[in-house]
Amino acid sequence: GGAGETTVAVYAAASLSEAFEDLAARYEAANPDVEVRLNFAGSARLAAQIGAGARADVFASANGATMGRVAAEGRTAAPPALFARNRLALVVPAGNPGAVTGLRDLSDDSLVLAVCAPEVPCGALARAVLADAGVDADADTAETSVRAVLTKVMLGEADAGLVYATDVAAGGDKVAAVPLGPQTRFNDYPVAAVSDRAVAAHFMDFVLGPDGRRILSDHGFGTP
Amino acid sequence: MSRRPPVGVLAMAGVAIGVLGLPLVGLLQRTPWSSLGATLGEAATLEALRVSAVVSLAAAAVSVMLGLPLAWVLARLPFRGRALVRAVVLLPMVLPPVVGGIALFFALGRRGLIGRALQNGFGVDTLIGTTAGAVIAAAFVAMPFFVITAEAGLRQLDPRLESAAATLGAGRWTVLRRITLPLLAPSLAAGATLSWARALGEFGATITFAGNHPGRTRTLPLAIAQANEAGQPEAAIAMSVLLIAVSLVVLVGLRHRWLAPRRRWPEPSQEIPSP
Amino acid sequence: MSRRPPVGVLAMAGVAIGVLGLPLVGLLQRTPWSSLGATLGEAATLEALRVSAVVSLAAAAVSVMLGLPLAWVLARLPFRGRALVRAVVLLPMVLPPVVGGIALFFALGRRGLIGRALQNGFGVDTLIGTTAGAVIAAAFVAMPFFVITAEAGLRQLDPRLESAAATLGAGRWTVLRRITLPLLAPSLAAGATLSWARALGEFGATITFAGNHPGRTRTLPLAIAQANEAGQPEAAIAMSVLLIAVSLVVLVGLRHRWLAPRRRWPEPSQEIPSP
Amino acid sequence: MSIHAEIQATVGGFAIRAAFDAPAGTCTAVVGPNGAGKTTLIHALAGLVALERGKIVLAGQVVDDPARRRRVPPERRPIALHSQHNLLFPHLSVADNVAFGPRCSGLAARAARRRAEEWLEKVGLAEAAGLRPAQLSGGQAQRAGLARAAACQPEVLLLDESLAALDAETRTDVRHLLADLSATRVLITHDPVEARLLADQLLVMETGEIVQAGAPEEVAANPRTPWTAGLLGVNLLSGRAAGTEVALDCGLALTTATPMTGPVLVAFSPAAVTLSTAEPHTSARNTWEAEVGRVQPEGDRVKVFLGPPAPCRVWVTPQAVGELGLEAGSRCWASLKATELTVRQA
Amino acid sequence: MSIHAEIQATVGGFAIRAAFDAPAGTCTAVVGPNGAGKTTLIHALAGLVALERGKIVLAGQVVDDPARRRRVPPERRPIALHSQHNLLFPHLSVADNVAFGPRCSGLAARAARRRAEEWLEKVGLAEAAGLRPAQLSGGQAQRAGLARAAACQPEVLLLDESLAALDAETRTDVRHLLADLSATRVLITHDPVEARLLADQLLVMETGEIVQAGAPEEVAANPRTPWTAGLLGVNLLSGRAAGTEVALDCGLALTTATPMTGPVLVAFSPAAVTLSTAEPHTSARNTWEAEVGRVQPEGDRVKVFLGPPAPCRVWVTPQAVGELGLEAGSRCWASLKATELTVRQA
Ligand SMILES: Nc1ncnc2c1ncn2[C@@H]1O[C@H](COP(=O)(O)OP(=O)(O)OP(=O)(O)O)[C@@H](O)[C@H]1O
Ligand SMILES: Nc1ncnc2c1ncn2[C@@H]1O[C@H](COP(=O)(O)OP(=O)(O)OP(=O)(O)O)[C@@H](O)[C@H]1O
Ligand SMILES: [Mg+2]
Ligand SMILES: [Mg+2]
Repeated sequence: GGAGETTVAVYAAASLSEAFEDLAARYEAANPDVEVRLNFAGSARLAAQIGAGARADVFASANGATMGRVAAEGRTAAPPALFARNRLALVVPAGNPGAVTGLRDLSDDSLVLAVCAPEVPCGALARAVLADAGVDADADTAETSVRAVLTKVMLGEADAGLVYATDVAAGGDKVAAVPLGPQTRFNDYPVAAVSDRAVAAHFMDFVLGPDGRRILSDHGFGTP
Repeated sequence: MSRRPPVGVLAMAGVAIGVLGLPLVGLLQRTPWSSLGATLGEAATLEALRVSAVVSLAAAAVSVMLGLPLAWVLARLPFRGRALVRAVVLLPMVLPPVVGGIALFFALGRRGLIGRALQNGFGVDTLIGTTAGAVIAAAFVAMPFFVITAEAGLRQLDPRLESAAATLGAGRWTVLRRITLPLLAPSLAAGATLSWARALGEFGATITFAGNHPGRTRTLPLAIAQANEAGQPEAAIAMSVLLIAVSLVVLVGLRHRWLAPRRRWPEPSQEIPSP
Repeated sequence: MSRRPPVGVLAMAGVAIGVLGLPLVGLLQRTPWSSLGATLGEAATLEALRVSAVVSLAAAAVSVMLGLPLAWVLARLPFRGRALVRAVVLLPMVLPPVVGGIALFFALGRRGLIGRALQNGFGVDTLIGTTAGAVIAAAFVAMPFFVITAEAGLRQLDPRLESAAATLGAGRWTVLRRITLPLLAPSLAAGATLSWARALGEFGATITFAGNHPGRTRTLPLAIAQANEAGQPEAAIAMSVLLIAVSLVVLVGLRHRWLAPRRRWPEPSQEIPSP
Repeated sequence: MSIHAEIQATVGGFAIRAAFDAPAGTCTAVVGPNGAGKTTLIHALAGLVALERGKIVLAGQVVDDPARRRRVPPERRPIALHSQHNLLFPHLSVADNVAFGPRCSGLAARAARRRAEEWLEKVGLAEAAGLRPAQLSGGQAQRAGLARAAACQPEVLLLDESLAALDAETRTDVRHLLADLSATRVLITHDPVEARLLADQLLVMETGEIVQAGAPEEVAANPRTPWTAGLLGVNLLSGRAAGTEVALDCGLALTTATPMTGPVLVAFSPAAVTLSTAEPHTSARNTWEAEVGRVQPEGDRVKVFLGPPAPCRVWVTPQAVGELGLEAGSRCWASLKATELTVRQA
Repeated sequence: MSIHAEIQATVGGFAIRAAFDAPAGTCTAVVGPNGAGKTTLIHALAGLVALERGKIVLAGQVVDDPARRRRVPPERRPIALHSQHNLLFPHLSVADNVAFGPRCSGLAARAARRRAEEWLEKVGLAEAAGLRPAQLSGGQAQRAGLARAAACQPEVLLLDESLAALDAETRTDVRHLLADLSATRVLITHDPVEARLLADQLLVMETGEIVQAGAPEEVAANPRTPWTAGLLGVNLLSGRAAGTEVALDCGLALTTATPMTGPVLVAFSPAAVTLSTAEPHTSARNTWEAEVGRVQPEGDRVKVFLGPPAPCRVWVTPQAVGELGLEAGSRCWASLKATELTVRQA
């Protein structure tokens, strides 16, 4: 917008990058005098940067715990709000070489299975879903990022992976999703203003508002 | 003493080249050549390339400027705790880059050891999102390579040559300029190349300490990682190929003797060809 | 020619030590010493330490075993394309580690260049989650350091000494064992140390190519990154301190001359103390 | 072990071309100006420089013959070399340096060590056994290098200016040490006395070629180039002979005892020339007046350089210098008996 | 520029202790066995080895005085040094090596280059100007190193065995070059002829100390140690004098012309001894029978080593060797005039 008389620094989790690039573009179109500066990285990294005094205005985390820590340190200007919801998906490489038909098959030790580490949200979600289904799956790798799981499946190096539903599209025709049926567990994404500048609250309202919801749902996110 | 090397040696060298080279061949083979042009033509890619060039060159320059005196002190000044300092110099290599980034916060962040000094003295509020921060992060991980290489070179130098220069009337700086540095040139070039290459590939410390800001701190590795995260593996690979191509051009372009000490003896094979 | 160095040099060296050392000091200062014991006592931490030790040592060993012949070929065997091979050897340094991991898949993965050969020949289905995979990933990024350092050392060697040994009746292997390698020892030690340190700190290629499997591929850097992602920065810092401590012990413990060429001349300062 | 060598080789653009034979157990001295190719020659013998053509045969065994693609590597030639640069191994003690060759020949560590100590003793370096090469003085390093080569007890020992840095006393001792070796020796030296004392055969090298070879006295008596003549102290002038008259290129005419025709070399000893202040009237057939150049005392005699018409050197006693008032720039008469002249076709 | 030096210094555990004066423009030769500390001495003069005590004064200016913490660094001393090891800069061409000193003294590149070319010409290396040091032969490298030091046109020139690798002819030329320099020169040499020809003053060093100093002829006439005597060719025996009778330690009694008492050194020239097969009956006061050791031709004379009772060297003519049938193991009579003996308090 314009020469960028005002800027708003938005720190967003890497898995939100496509959605937030769209959000930023739309926001700049609606507010020509504001320039959105995006910084994408893992939630924990962003939290560390904010903790170290980065000039961030808005923080969108993929991880409630991380946001909780930032809030606990008193770095948020307003209470966090949940703005997006994600479901778990089971993906297999195109052609499904491991002949995976559902969660049950994941207990097969000869399968190369990639999931997230239990300490990160997608891992916690995966573990809970597997437990609910009563499946005792031994993962070959516990990734710290969902995209790392997806990468391994896309390359055919893993026979199956548990990722977020929003990631399936990113796999294009290299991966196929195996239907999981109705789910009761989700991961919800919080967003918070971390500066008390008016533009921070304004951008946050935009994300939570109807335009924001539509863009997020275009990218596969649900509403919490 | 240069005869055809034993077959075993050649075989092992071949395996080594395979280990190092095959992944690159694989990368090239899977490169989406059709969409390559599009990705590389994108403004964002070119911007990342520019940031990478600036940051890696600046980091290499900082490494040389600060690293050379440090190497000199380590090689030539006997002092207590020299072994400790030398080990500390190596530590950034050992530290996972993320931890390196966090450690940089502890030192230079607003609440870091000299954060307040930076703020008051230089008006530096935060290094996050600044190219300076990216350069510092890259230099932090890249400098050790230069220091180690330059120190080894300095130690290998025959100090009698420097003494000889002094007896011919050369002062300290003349000796440095006309004898020490030229004789050291191969080591310096090798060290600078190593640290440049390390800075060019640097990812973890940069994204942690300086953030991922397009046009300022988003270098090619950050752009690659983000493309990968954003589900655009083709773009990631295309940019990797770009990175490789740039590196190859630079590395091959540097006269190859720069990467290795200048010959002081005739190439052995000239004297003793294999029968 | 060793007199007290100019103040400028000392100052610059000081800045360099600051850049490299301050972050470590910051890290130590912020270390949660009270909970340190608890974190370090955890079985998972010790397991990660063990995996780190195994993987880094194995990677360093592979680097030396394969890297030495390669260095020898690069230094002594004139052939076309030598500059290209030397540049390719450097590329793993430039590649962002994640891309390095992906490239390794392209070479050694199930659908990689020699993946089928591995599968049929060695029954290797996948390297994900295997220590072998972690070693390969670490060696891939660590070997260049050894090769570059060893090659520089080899080039700096006076080949006339090897010829002299031959005229005294020493065969090829005797020359290698009793002259070349001992004279090269400082470079070899430095190169091995550099590549060990690089392997110890390796993260990206390992987690991408070999995955993060406790007890098999989860090295300390992976455990640190995971703790960090999981919102346990204290645990991450505690483990980083452990990594630093281990490295320091090893690096200081190595006789410091190993990191630098053995003296062939009297320590200069003995001859010319400052006035 | 006899040596038969026909060598053509090139280092860095400089070519040598030399052939010689050395019977087993003899000593061959190689002399010649700096840069003549002496070091290159013995490097070729040792196998450090490859032949382009020719061959090297040791006791009937061909060790180098590029035409037949035969080439025994240095370590399998029964040869040891002491380099002009010593090239001691910096990481080994002096004793270990000297024991290196014996160890390579298969001797056990202890026996090799004993052999090393013997040789160090012989070259007067017993006390330095434990030192590193960097701790030796120049002459000590040279002795260590020499001991290292000799301790191999090779059939052929190549010595490149091995006595140059030794003090005068040690040099004499080592010279006798070398004279007593049974190995076939080839030694490079710039010291004519050393060459004459040690050598059974003298090779004179200039610009890559052997310009003269023979027993030292023979070469001294019949030097074929001015360099050789100068080295061995003989005066050598060129001219054209017609019967017993030789018109020297410098203008002077000399009478000789040997009738010849065409271009010749005339050689005469510096001691054969008599100087006087007035024109002499003796039986000497050749007399001329000359200007005195340098007057240079050497040991117990004085070398006088005469200028034109016939530049030459003359040895006189210090007394004569005083009595005749010889000094640079003065004039004197030289006389030379025809029988003192050696004349050879050029 | 005059030199006044009182030097105490240590390198790697070896201590030297030496004091001497050299008037401006003179040449001082330092001789002594290998490892005596000669190189260390001139390194101290050049400032490469620190003094522990003593001082070095050049033309009245103190350049080194540890007691007053004064120490002029090597580059600001008006001294140039040619090292025993040449130490040419491997990355510079021969011409650039030689031009290095002139450049440091502030000469413009072009002028320095000209100066370098002049000196290369003087040492006969004009054609090698463009080569790298690694492409030179041993003697060529030594000439380049010498030219490099001389091209500094220093007030004091230190030369460490600078002629050792030169061929005989070049050596004579360079000797004259050195003799003509106006710099105060200190040169280390193992060549007694060189020392005698070049030096105004001779310093004899042994085990770190100057054991004798003086004009060469003076030292030759009165050598104070067997090494010096040996170097200069004089025989030296020790004993106790009582009047004109000296009881040598070896058992023999000699008559001298100089009455003395107590421990003495007796010196005599090898030429002063006459040998014969039967007991001689001449005016010579001292005669003894001895066994012949080595018989060693040297140039136009032969050196005969006599064994007990009085080990000494004798010069005779080759004819005498033949006539007397001198060979190792034979016996002969030696006679020596009392007036030929020099006796000094030990
Ligand atoms: N760096 C060193 N460490 C130990 N000893 C040394 C060192 N440098 C010299 N020395 C010893 O000092 C002594 C004197 O050495 P110096 O080089 O002065 O002898 P020199 O008189 O020049 O002998 P040469 O005639 O052989 O050149 C030698 O015995 C040598 O072993
Ligand atoms: N590597 C090289 N590159 C170029 N020229 C060389 C090389 N090595 C030797 N030469 C040339 O070859 C010639 C002969 O050298 P060599 O060492 O055989 O001489 P030398 O007779 O031993 O002389 P010196 O008496 O000075 O030791 C020299 O003119 C030298 O310049
Ligand atoms: Mg030579
Ligand atoms: Mg010396």
